Amino acid sequence: MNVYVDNAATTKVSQTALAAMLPLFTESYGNPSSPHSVGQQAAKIMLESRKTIAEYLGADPSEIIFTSGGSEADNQALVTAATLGARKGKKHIISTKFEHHAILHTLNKLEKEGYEITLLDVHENGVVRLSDLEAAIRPDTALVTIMYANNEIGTIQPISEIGALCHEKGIIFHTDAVQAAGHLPINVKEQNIDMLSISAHKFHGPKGIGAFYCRRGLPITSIIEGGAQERGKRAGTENVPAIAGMAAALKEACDNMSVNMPRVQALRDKLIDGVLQLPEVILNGDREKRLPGNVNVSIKGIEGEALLLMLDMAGISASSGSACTSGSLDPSHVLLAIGLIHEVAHGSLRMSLSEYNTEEEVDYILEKLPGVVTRLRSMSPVWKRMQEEK
Amino acid sequence: MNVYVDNAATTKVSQTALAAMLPLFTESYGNPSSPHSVGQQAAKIMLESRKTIAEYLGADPSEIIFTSGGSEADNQALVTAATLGARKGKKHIISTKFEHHAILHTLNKLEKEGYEITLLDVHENGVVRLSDLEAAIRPDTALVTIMYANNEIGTIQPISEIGALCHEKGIIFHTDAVQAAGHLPINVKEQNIDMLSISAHKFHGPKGIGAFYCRRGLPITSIIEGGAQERGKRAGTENVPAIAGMAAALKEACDNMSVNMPRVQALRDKLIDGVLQLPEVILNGDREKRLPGNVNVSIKGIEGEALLLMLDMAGISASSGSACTSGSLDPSHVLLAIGLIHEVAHGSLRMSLSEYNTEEEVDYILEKLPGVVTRLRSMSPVWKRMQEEK
Amino acid sequence: MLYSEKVMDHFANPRNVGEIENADGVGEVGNAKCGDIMKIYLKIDDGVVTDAKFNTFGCGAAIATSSMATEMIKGKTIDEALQLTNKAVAEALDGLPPVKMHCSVLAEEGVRMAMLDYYTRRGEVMPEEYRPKCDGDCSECE
Amino acid sequence: MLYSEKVMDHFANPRNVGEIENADGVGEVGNAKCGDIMKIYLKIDDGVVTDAKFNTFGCGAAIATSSMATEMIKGKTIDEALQLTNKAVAEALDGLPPVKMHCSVLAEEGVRMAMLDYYTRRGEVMPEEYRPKCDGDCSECE
Ligand SMILES: Cc1ncc(COP(=O)(O)O)c(C=O)c1O
Ligand SMILES: Cc1ncc(COP(=O)(O)O)c(C=O)c1O
Repeated sequence: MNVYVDNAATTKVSQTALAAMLPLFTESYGNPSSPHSVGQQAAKIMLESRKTIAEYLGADPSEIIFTSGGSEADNQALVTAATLGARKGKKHIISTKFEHHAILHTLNKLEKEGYEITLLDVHENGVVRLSDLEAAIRPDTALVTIMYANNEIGTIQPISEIGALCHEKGIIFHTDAVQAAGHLPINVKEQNIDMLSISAHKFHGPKGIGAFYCRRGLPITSIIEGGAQERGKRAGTENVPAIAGMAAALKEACDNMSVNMPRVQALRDKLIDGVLQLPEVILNGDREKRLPGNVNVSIKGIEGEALLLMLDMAGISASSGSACTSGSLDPSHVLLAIGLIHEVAHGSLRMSLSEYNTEEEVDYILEKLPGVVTRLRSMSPVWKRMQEEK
Repeated sequence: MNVYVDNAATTKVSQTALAAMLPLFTESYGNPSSPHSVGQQAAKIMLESRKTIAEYLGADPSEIIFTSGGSEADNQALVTAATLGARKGKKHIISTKFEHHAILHTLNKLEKEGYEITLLDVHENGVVRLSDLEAAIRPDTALVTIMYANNEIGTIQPISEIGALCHEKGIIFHTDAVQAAGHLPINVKEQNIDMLSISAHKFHGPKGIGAFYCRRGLPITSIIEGGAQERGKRAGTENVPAIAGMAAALKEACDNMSVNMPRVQALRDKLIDGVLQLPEVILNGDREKRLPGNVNVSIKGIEGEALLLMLDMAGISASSGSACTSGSLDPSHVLLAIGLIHEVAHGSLRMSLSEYNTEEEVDYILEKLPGVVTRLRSMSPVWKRMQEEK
Repeated sequence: MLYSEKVMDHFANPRNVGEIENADGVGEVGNAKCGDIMKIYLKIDDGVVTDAKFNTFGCGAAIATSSMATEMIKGKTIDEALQLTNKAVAEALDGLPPVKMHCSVLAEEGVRMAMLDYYTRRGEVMPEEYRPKCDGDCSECE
Repeated sequence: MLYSEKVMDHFANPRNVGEIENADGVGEVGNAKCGDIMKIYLKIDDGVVTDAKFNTFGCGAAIATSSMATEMIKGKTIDEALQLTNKAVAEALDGLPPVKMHCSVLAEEGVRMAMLDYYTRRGEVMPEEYRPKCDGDCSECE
């Protein structure tokens, strides 16, 4: 049996999204900037896609810029907000310790350029506290950027409340909604969001395409200069097939959310309950404020990459915050941010479900996992020491 | 009959490229950073694609960075070279007046940041003169960026010679090869190229993917921060399907170049000769040093957009450097750079052929074009005045 | 599509193309530098526009607005014809893309320029409010 | 694939997993902070490694190199075993990804650490050149 539970890393492209893309490779393949009909067919599809995406985010089509993915959208949002802030002499930015690297590394760059960065704690449960945010806000705060849902531990942040607080103080609020889009309801107007990033391949759309929502009235800084595409805010021939695929995927995900969400959540809960039956396993991240598909546990005494490889041999594709999966020295900054010690962080296992997973698959995981854990623990000096210390 | 002769704007995706992409949407859809087999399948395909692309450019796989297209590659190349220059106190950059906007607008940005820019003349024939370049080089010149072949008038620049001159003077040489790749032979080592940009959709690959070749030893500045993809030089989940499509398309184009080039060139020459039969039509750009598929003429007394629309009604998709196609006031900076006056530039027509075009199609164009020209001229006050003035 | 069906119809089958021999008023606006020149010919009998023709160098929208504007003023009194606005021309064409709205301005100005010629030839003074506001050289405006 | 078939074989079917009761030398390298701990057990009779076993907490490469290193020293003399290099372990596994080379270093050091214990227990001095260079705490190196 092959079970793919790494949907937070990337997803399979849906048949609907693929069907939207296919004719654009070899039929309506024109450049949307071309005035002839082959080009204008592409332009029309792009326009409709923009409308669809705007609609499902609660935005206006003119507020959507297509990017090459979530990372580019995050970069552009932060650079845009930083530029706007600097014009008013505001050079302080608030974020959290467990943002995606597309945010954290861009903040590093801005720090080198003279911005001051405050990273909020996310506490043991992986949820930002409004009181912490309130305390961190300064008169020169230009931007608050806090992710909608975390990619590793799946915790959902109080976005509307954060947005309301920012607006009260006249601060731009950006949220990295890469893990949320297509999985949780989004409405930028109702949720007081000024800027938002999404990436299609996280909701069964294609890779290499994302969107940057930027509220009207906030002048956008372009990070890729050139042609006049995207109203001069993002140069480069538009990736029309991918744009159409993203729109189709977002529509499909949102239209089916009311059905998928409870179903995926039930699978998730079954999986969490099952895994927590194993001794010395802890759940990472808040149990309730959690993406419908996210399971993240630390399995003490074993190392994540070895666990992944053994699961892979059993046909199960999962993920880990272990340093060993990335070849770096430190395990995931997210797991450290919620206070895990290194050895426990190394033993983390993320299984991210989507609507494509079945109960049968969850049962299969729960059947295979205990043996793998026992096997690795049986050769682990760390596990043996833990047992002896008892 | 439908005749697509706007291949310089974008091309139809080849069946080979599409076939390379398809399994990656729904089968090997993993994230290449994931250690499990679904991810590693994708990683393997990415590695092979990188090798293929490197091979066909005469580069090493480690010298290839995947980007979202030609514009991003151009931006990254210029920012990288500028950063390297600044470290040595060199802040002068030489380019030409008729580069693509991805180059010119990035140079504008660098100019605002304190770099000095010299734009070389391209003369009447649209070809840079080495003596002009030599005269422009200063002790503080950090970078020369000159396109391999122009996108509007198709003129080919003396790349190897430019590269040799730059290397003699210790200057980094970048070439925007977006229009050349897949159509002209490229070998970065033999041609003394330090940096090069390509974009897949110009050679029957997919949109939204390009490559930035950067010679080993030149530290790359990243313009999209985030994850450790592309050795930390370009963040974002890799667009594996598009990467595989680009590799397949480049391989196909290069493997068939010796057959396609003379064939396309013959079609081009027939089309040029045919169009020049019409009265008051001039060829823009050097007749010899010219992309195999590029035809660019100015048809006096008529305006380009109207011409395009009428051709479109006859099933012919072409392009124009007229301002009216872009909604701007000035016609193409390329046509102005080769010395055309505004009214003549407005009447330009670009027909860019690819190996997908046939002689039948060229005949069809030559059959339809004269009537369209006559029709538009018959209602043109400019044409009437020209006739009266004779 | 870039243009509405109406625009495409008036572009593909433009009405009133040509010149009027012994026109009572001729006006030219725009310039080739900007890419649009419109020349309007009027025949006026007893204060009524009995014929209108045009010659245009320009984009699809320029040709379509010339066609529509001449069509709209034919049979109208001078006063009615002078009240033709660029908005009305654009609306009659089911709208124009924003970047092409200047073509409808050109059409309005073209008609007025021809009317100015008509007034001038007769030694009359054209009402101030209807005088052409520009000669269609967009680079002066934008 | 991330790993060679050889690595995957030694990971999936590791040789010599376990402990040796009354081992003649035991060495532990690495630390859980870095994500790798290797514990090597040696049985040495008449200057020959008659048995070697390991326990490892770590990634696939850490387990595979433990397996391979213990396999390679079994039946060897002490001198031969001490000459085991991380390169030899990596080569025997048909190579390791660059980011995983430290695992082979860990294996080399693990064997030496166990040998050091053997020397120490016997009151002998281990040849300087074979002494473990580090305790496998990578954060001190990189
Ligand atoms: C010469 C040249 N450079 C750069 C580009 C930009 O490539 P892309 O649109 O793929 O970003 C193009 C095409 O648009 C081009 O023709
Ligand atoms: C929360 C979050 N932000 C940003 C990104 C970056 O998206 P992409 O890889 O599509 O650039 C990801 C995924 O990689 C993510 O999970």
